[in-house]
Amino acid sequence: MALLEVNNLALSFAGLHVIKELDFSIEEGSIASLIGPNGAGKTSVFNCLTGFYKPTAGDIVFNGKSITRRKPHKITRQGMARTFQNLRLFKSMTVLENVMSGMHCRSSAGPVGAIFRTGFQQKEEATINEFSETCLDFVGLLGAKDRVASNLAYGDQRRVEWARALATQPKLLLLDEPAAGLNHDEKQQLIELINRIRDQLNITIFLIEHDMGLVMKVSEKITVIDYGEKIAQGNAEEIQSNPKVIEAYLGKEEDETA
Amino acid sequence: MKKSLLLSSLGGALAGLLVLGNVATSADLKIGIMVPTTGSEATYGKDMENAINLAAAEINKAGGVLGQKIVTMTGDAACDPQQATSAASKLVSADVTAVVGGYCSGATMPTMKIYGDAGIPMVIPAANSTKLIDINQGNAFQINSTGFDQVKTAVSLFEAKGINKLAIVHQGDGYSEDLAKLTREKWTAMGKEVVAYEVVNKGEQDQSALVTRVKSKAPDAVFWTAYYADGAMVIKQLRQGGYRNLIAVGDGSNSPKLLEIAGKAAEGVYCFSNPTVEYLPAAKSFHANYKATYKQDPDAYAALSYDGMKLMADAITRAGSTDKAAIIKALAATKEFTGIAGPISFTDKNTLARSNFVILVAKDGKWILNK
Amino acid sequence: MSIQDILLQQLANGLILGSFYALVALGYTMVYGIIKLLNFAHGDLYMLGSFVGFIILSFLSTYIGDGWAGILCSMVLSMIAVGLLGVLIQRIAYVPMLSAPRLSILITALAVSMVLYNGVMALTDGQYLAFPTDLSYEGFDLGNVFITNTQIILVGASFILMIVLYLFVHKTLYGKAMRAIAIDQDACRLMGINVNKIIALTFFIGTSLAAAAGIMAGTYYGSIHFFMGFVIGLKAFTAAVIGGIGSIPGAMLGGLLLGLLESFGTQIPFIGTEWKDVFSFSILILLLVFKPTGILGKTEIERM
Amino acid sequence: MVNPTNTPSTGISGQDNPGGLSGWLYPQKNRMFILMTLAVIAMLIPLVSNNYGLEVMTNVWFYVMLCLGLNIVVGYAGLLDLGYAAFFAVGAYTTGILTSQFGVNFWLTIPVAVCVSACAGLIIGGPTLRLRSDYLAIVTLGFGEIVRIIARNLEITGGASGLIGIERPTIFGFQLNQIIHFYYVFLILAILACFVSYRLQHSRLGRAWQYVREDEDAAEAMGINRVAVKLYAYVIGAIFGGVAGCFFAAKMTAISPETFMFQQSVLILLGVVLGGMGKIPGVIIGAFALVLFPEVFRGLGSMRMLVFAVVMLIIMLYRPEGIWPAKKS
Repeated sequence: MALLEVNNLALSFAGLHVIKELDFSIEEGSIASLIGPNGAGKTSVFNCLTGFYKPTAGDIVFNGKSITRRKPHKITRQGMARTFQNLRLFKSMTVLENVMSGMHCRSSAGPVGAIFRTGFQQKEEATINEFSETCLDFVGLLGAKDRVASNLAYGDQRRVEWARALATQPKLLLLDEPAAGLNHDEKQQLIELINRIRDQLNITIFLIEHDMGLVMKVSEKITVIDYGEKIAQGNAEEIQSNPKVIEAYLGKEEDETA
Repeated sequence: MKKSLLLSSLGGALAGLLVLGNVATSADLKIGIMVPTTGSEATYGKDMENAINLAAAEINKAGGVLGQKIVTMTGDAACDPQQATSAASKLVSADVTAVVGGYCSGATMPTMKIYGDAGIPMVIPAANSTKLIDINQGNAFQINSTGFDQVKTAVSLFEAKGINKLAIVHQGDGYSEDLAKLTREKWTAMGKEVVAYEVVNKGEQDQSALVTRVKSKAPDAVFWTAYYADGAMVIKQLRQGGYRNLIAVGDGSNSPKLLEIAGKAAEGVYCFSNPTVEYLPAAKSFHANYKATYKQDPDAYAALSYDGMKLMADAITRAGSTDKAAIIKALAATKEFTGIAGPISFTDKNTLARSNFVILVAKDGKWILNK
Repeated sequence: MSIQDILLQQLANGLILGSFYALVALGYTMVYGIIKLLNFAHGDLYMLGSFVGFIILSFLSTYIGDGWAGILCSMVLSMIAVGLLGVLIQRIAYVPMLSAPRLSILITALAVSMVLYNGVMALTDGQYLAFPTDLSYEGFDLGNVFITNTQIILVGASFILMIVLYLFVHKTLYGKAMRAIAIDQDACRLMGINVNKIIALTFFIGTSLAAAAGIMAGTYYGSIHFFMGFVIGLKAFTAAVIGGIGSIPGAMLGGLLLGLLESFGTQIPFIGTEWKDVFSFSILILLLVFKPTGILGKTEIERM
Repeated sequence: MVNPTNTPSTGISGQDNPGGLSGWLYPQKNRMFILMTLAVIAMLIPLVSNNYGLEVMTNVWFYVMLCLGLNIVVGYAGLLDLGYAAFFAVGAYTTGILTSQFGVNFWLTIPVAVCVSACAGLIIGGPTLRLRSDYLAIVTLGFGEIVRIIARNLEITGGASGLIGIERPTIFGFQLNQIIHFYYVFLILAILACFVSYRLQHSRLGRAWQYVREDEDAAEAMGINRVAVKLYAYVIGAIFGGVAGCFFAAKMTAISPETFMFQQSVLILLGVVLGGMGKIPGVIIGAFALVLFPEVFRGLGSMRMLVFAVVMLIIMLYRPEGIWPAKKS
């Protein structure tokens, strides 16, 4: 059974159709990608999946349950985590505190617990700490846990965002252009990390990416959209030889030179 | 190093604070003045302070009280209950023998408890909400006629003018609401009609809604129970809106400013007033002295404030000591003390036995005594 | 007075109140539209407008009298002076804050408002000042309904100002630049538009409209004081929201609508004058909750 | 005072250990020492102070509580609340009405006031917390005015004159009626407020406030229900204000709508901003400045608020984090 199923998804605002009748699905345990030229609507798809945009029509089924029109925090709680295209760390907080945010939806102590420091609350705090450190360790940043997030190098900040997403204990991890701004070595580490997350943590991965080399290397299934419409789907080889895809990308280049 | 700096600066701040409360520790007779010297009512407050200080200076010139010189100390009530309590505590802490003051009723109320608990005799020259009577612990004496007296004066004017339908407008503060309520009670008890009972917000410029409402009820008279500043705007807009019948204002509106702001709209407006200096034959020399000392004319509560200080000095002399309880007793026993604003005696509730309200009327941009 | 009379009278009252609201609301909406800043100090600039007008008129009245000519002169001068002050405030207080968190900008705007408000309070000792003009009450007496010439002139003047503004924004290059900046500042910069200059111009126009309203209010109501800007600032903001914040016709419409709404609202028997502000604030809150985009505002991407 | 503005930023080259004053202030051991010293000084003040000093200091503790309450909303959750005096009013009037008109024991009115102010927080917060922050500021301002006008217009609240003759509370048969009694009551309240603020700040909820304040979208993507988290801030802040209001009513014995004007809300906000939003010691310093400044510089008269306003503007422009040094560079 597919972990995520998107049927007839459509999104429009102010009369502009950003996504049109999009269908695709992601198998549990796979690494899938969504590609398309600039402005094709990829991030909008992510925003619909994670509840940031309210789709105009269509249905999103995640882990057997419809999550269409659910609020973002509920979707996260159901096991879908995301990273952002432009880093969205809590800049003035420490790396560890950043990662702890992911544990919020897996814990429950309220104000009363906080004021009286009940046994339950203390135990929960310890768990939050411990698991967050585990996540940081997984991405190799445990040593930097007490540093302020904005003081880290760009590549490290990206990894903090990953650790934060992992701390939500997701089933599906959505990565919005994870390789943007990374150098060659960092990209290699990224590929390795993506594979480790899938293999060791058994988390399904869905990513948007511009770096075709990386996409082709990691993805098992690729969906291509242009102007909000699906134009192709398949594995790396199929996509690379698909005339529609080539046209879409070349067309884009024309636009750029124009 | 830094630690000691931090602590010492904290300590310094505290020490400064504590010293503040301990100014003036001579053998003089210390009298507290509690008036608003900051805030929106500061002009009145400073005027009262001036008048009280003038009285004190005159008393000192004549040899003081029981051989002691009077030293005054002002606490700023700012017309705000919180600041007033702190001002009252300041005066009590400075160990004043008595207090003259109280302008805003709302700010005076919470201080009554502080003075009452300390047993300090108090003469209130201006604040006159009837609620002050209920919480008086017996140590405070109001020498401004209370709302009850003003209502009596107002009603007598309305009756004389053959008014039947009355509209009352107040400003949503303790003083003007109190006066408005008392007037309504009295007027309806007389079997007459209050056709409109309205509130305006302080400082609000547009009163068209009020004007239309009042006009639609076609009252024979409109009674504005609040202060001059907003009163002027209300009068102006009532006239602009085509209201032609009688308008009367309470003592809070007794100010030349009202006439200045309202312009010709104010012609013929009646005003109930406590006796102000220009209408008091006995106050001629006071007026001259005040003007000579402070280079300005005394305002509405100057005469009463001056009387307040004089009365207090008189009571202390009669008590023969600076014992607070004795002074209170002497104050209560005051019989026809001749102040420049009229004779003072007290009822058993420590309010003025005889009303001293007068009626003024605006003519050619000036208030004149209504005959 | 019959019901019809009351309604007619309140229509007239509502129009004049509404045109003051509209003039002040325009400044809110223009500034908000262009840099997304809620200028808390805007109501105080209205207040300042009338004080500057007061000073100029007191000075001018010995030369050209305190009639309409004097009022017009002082209005123009005060609009320029206060408009420049608006630009100065923007330069000193708002420009350094543009990249700061929203909370900081809001508090800064509040602080500016407090400085102006308390500054005038300190200067005037908290006193009400009589505006140095005393216009006649002549006008039309339609039975029980009374409309003065002053009212007609003031409503006319504010409509003229609004029409001029509308034409400026829609027909001139500067106006086009303003609208473009509201949509995308960076793109405008790339297109060679002097963004800072246009923002300053927006502040100037918005502020001078508030100043114009301030002088008109001084003329009409006859007295001015340091806190006259607080309530009208709030009401004008409400008006801007009713119309759809960021929309210029919206602010005009919202202003008039709120003026009329208040005027009629206060005549409802059980809502006395004492509940008037509760009435308008409730409208504001309900509106913000249920239709934050207002009547003419653009809808944004619907977020969950 | 020690001036921390000159302390250079020490965050260069990835070093996060702040030096200077903030470096000294933050280690646990030093902090405990300061706290204990300050608490002892506060306890001993009545031995050396006269009533006026006590009155002023009581006012300081009172504002510490109010400012800490507002700090939860503004400092922790990053929501601008311009109507905080409304919650304070709700508490004061609840106690005022229940004791003076229904003869309820003062101590019983506190839980009622907690419930009522929490409800008020829910009522205004619930529907409006989704709004943009600037809209929220205006809504809270409007709410503050509505509460004050209602208090002014109703019979049960005593109208414009307010309520008088509110009973002073007794505890084990001992009546609190001297300023020294109230000094200790308010000192204890202030200490409690600090304690609760501290515990909340360093908890799951406290972190959630900070996440939402820094980046709402990212916080939501991390599974944080931003509306619920903000609502918590709102309601807890309201309770602080409400409880402070109860004791205020008991101390003053008379309350009137004038105390709960917009200026009051601004004053409390000023205290929060002055010392440093979100920092407990900063807010305490802010409250001190708020109360002591006007007492010490009474000569300034009507310039007082102007000076406050200018200081607030300067702080926002040049040191938005407030007087108290930041913990992290």
